[in-house]
Amino acid sequence: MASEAVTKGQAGPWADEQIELLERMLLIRHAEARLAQTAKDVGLPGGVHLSIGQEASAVGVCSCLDVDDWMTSTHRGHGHFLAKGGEVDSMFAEIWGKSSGICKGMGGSMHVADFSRGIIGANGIVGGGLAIATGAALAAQLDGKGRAAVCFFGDGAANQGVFMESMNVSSIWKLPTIFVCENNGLSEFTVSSTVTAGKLSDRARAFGMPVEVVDGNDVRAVRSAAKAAVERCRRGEGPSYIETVTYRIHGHLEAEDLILAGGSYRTAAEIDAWRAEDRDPVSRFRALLAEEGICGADRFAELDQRAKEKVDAAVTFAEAGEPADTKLVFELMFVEPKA
Amino acid sequence: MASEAVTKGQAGPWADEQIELLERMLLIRHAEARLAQTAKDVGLPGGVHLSIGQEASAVGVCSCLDVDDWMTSTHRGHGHFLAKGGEVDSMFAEIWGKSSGICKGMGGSMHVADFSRGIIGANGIVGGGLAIATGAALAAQLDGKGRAAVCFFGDGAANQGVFMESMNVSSIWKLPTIFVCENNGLSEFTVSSTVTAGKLSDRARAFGMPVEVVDGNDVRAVRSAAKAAVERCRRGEGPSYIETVTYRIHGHLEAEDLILAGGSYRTAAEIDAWRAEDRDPVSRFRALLAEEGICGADRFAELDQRAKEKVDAAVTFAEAGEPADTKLVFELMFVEPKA
Amino acid sequence: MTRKRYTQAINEALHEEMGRDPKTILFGEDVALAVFGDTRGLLDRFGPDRVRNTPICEATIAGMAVGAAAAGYRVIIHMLFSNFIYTGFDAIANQMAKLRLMTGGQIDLPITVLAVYGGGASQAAQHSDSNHPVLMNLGGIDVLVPATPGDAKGMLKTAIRNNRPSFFLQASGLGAVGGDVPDGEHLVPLGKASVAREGRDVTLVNVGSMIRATQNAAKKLAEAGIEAEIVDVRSLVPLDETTIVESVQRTGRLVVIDEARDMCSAASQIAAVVADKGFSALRAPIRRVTVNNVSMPYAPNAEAAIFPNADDIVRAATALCQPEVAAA
Amino acid sequence: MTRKRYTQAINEALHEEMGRDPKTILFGEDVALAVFGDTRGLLDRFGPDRVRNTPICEATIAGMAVGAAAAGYRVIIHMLFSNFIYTGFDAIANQMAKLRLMTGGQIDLPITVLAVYGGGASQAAQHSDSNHPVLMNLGGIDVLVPATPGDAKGMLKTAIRNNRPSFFLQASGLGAVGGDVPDGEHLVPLGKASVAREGRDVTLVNVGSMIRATQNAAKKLAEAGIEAEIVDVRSLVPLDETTIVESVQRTGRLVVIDEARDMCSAASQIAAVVADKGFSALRAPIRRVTVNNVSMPYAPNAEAAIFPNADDIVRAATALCQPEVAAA
Ligand SMILES: Cc1ncc(C[n+]2csc(CCOP(=O)(O)OP(=O)(O)O)c2C)c(N)n1
Ligand SMILES: Cc1ncc(C[n+]2csc(CCOP(=O)(O)OP(=O)(O)O)c2C)c(N)n1
Ligand SMILES: [Mg+2]
Ligand SMILES: [Mg+2]
Repeated sequence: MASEAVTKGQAGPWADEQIELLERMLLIRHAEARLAQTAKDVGLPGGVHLSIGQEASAVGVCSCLDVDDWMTSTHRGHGHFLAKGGEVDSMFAEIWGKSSGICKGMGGSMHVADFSRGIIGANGIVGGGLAIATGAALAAQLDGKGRAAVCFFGDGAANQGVFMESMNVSSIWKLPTIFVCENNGLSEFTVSSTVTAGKLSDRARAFGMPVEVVDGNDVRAVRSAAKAAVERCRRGEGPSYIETVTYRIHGHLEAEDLILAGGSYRTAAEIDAWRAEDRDPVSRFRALLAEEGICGADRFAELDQRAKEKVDAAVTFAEAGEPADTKLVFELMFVEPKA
Repeated sequence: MASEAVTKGQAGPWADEQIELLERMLLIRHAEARLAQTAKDVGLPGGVHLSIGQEASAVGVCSCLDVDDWMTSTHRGHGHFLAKGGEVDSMFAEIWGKSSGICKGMGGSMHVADFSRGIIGANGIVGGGLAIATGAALAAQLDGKGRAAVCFFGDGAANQGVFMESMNVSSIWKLPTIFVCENNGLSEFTVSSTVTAGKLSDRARAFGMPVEVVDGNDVRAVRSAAKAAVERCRRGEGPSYIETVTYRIHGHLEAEDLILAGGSYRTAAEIDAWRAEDRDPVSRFRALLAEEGICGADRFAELDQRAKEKVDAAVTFAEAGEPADTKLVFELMFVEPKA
Repeated sequence: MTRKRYTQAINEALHEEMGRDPKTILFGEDVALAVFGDTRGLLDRFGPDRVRNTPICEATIAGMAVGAAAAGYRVIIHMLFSNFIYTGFDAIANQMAKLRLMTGGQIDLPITVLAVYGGGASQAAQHSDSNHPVLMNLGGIDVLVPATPGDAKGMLKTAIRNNRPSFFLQASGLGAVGGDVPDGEHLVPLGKASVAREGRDVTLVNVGSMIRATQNAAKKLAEAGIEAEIVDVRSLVPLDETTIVESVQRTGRLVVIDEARDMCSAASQIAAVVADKGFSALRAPIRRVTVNNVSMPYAPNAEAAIFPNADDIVRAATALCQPEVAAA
Repeated sequence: MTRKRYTQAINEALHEEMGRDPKTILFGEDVALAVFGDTRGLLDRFGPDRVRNTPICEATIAGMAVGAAAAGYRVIIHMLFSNFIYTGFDAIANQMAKLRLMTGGQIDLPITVLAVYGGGASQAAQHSDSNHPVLMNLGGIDVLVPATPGDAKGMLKTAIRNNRPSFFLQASGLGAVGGDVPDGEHLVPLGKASVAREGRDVTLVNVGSMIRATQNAAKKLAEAGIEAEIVDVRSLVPLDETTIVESVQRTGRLVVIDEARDMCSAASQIAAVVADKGFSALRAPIRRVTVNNVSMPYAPNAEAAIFPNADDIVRAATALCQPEVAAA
């Protein structure tokens, strides 16, 4: 898209694009807020890790991808899934453990995947997606169709050795891998700066990769960095590293308070600062679009309402689903169930 | 040592030190040449990886270490073992598989270790020593006695993820770890540049570590870089990275020709260039010392002869040893032998 | 005796052993705030030299444990979920398990690795493995699976204090379960199974996490007139073959209950031992109640269907007590 | 039929299968010059897109295999020595073994992993593990241990061609051993054991690398009047329980021979299966000839003492044929 000149304006393709970005962010925000609420009210199976506050990173990057570009995600993967075009219905059904789930209830929150949309999936192993994305990038290179493979990972994951290994292989083979480090300053209950030496971006620079560190709560900034990286992939120019500086508003997982039992790793003031209207990626983008005359209050209310309705419908869909099919486990693992 | 002013001269502490460096390099050279010969003539158990051509790196670094500084090595570890003060007798007995071996015949060439001299040992896993050295550095820090932990590893090992992980931990905790990358341009039968992106030293720089890349065939250059790094360790200033650019003259292992079956990964001309009198670390240092009047032809012949005799004695010692004690395997692994 | 939760028993053992020996250190991811509660309070009490949050880098965590232990420290590391053991597996399988042998015994490796294993809470495949069999096969590493708070405390203290590398595996389903823990210094020897219930008809060998299902099964069996003897194996390496075989000599029948996947499970090992050393006493086939050769699915109903339960055990044991089965 | 060496049979299988399907790719450390000879000639024939030397980074090699397979390629990777599997173990145990289930079957993972296992050549502890048990316990991964050149070729071709992740493990001691390989297209089904020798007195189940010791033992036993039936297991996952149990039903006696450490070995699994499903046929205890729970020492004499050999098998089998043993 960067190659076509898109004229900014209050209507037309540019404005439509902006609205789409906002819609996608709203969907993620409402979906995750609903998950939080459901986890609190009635409980959800397993652990739920929310990316509230990080929507601009997921949407900014994925808005540059085609349906058959590849993407791997993390334990905090709902946003990436929805941003890459995954459906909230089948994601919720998955999290509810239903047969109608995108992974038929076999994976759950930490493993949402949709191969028909290039979504290789979330991953319960910190750093687990790095080498997988690199392998998908190898496949993309061999396909020769200009596909890219995006790998989302956290600042905590950047301390795993596979980060370096995957960057090395991607560089020497000029693979179309895009390493997107979502730097929210936190690794579970540890402040990342206490366990991280130097600047993460310098690690990528050491492999001779183009590097961009952007405000991860500014969806346009993320999108423009991602666009450049995707274009390099399309042209066969090899991997890129993008760091989106952002913050997670919610706990590491929704049951966090129980686990912490009074302990803490951050202050309420810190959370509030990131929650502020002018910092939160959604309200900030909303204000910008209002200011630019692209999306006024009425239009916004309409978009917001539509996102909420989608989420409501997803809950209905998930609740109505059949429980997972137990026999499927054996079928998928090539094993005859024991008598 | 760098803190005391040592006056250069044809006699005195400076000259003694230079002679010692030469002696140590000669011992390694003769020991390994003998291993090559024995492997060819009568065979040795297992695989033997020789560091002929890389002696200056081992000796330059280890000459700066005290007996209770720690050191981990690689599959190519005889030189490091001898440079750190290990005895050629017990090393040969180990390689011969004898009870009198430094590891009682349990480890062999790839696992020579001598804890009484801080030699944690060689390692059959490429990159295996990196985290172990970091752990020893942690112990050294807790001991508070200013000890350092040196980790030798190859340019091939630098592509393993633990390299990054260990540098990260060493940096954040300011551990006295010295990462010594022996860059001989080769990873087994692969030219390292074909599988390595960017400069290895930039990887270390990304962790905010002091970095020095030196001519690894110049023992003085290696020693001076190591000295500075050791002093930083003593002062609690954290880790350092040293890269010694060198070359292995022999094959990856002594049985290489058999394995390659006519294939090759380097030219004879390349080997010859590194074997040249003015590039080979031993002959080059010998010439320098002759030129400086520190070691004339007679003195050299005497040193050379003494090293050879030590090696002869080691062969005698090894050959005379009892075979390994089989029961020891069970004892060391806390297992009752099966009836 | 005081009633305590499993996690609390572990926490006490850690406090006591770190208090006992200043060369005992502990590190791992988030050990300061204690993801599972087991390391709570250690940082405050023993300070940031001896208790350290690490970056996320299991390969280096495990490798550092080897290096620090070889250099004279008594090392405890936390790997969080047992699935993360795989990420650090080279340092475990190639270094920790082998270094003592390879150096001809120049060093001991007093290392204790903590990890939480097992399913039952919809954590899905990457947070639910019961991978003690993988560790058992490595050689040179003790593998401990205590099933009660008392054993957890006593075995952990013994493991930390001895000079062998060991994995202390906590069943995720047992963390909140209470039990009696002896007051004062309490050490449980390793390599000793405990007879948790006596019975003459069939031996149920329990492996770690399955203890409640096993106990419930014994109750149900008793109602049906079958008296089961429960041998709680407690330690898998070293394995107390004697207690197991002796029990089978009394009962003539064996069911082994293990949450691991069946292939090369602890259950299979125990069955193999008895098929050799207890053969003449056997009056019926040896049955294993295990997880099939599959990973844990996420959906609660699917997980429950895979998970071994008391009814599975009852079914297996009951069948063995029917005369026609032995001839089958 | 043509007589070929084991390594050559593997090499042919690789050439044929890569020739057959242009979406088959192969990568690993030094596959160009072929450390073990098995990948020789592939780079020249199929070019640097499809055959690639990687850096030394097993974690990423295994992880890339998962990614490339999920993205539509048929992937072969070489891990060199089986001990290096540990370095890439997370991608194997947490990703390769589980991704198909976790995604609800959205993808197949046609991955074949090559590795050389076992001792016997003084390679010491870090180059001698027989770690098929560790792989068997993961679930979801086929584990193949062919013992002859014919099986090596036929099973490798089948493994590459099917859509399941599998480990094709080559015994280091068998690489130079010759055997008959059928000409033309030769596919051996997985999960089928082969009866390599018929006999009525005792069943010897061979696991991979031990085939020569097992065959020598059978010869020696025959000289002493004991006719051993040899079942060569060939594939461990899937495991052909039927052929094994049927053999024991004929002979009434079982010795399992496996170079793995005993704890949770394939031998223990097979013993457990027979102690369950073949119990009524058993006339004597089940014996395992395995390696103790130790790592391989370096010294040739020490390694030989640890290594299972024909005499160990003969001793075990002979004992089982003595009437007093069954009663012991
Ligand atoms: C291999 C592995 N180690 C540890 C964990 C436990 N864990 C889950 S998330 C997390 C922190 C991840 O931090 P980061 O990568 O920055 O992602 P974020 O949670 O901030 O999005 C940890 C330690 C895990 N899931 N996998
Ligand atoms: C984990 C692991 N992978 C692969 C190997 C096989 N291998 C042994 S040495 C070597 C090359 C090492 O290169 P480098 O680190 O540069 O050391 P050098 O041999 O040049 O001294 C390889 C691939 C191994 N021993 N361990
Ligand atoms: Mg983070
Ligand atoms: Mg090298």
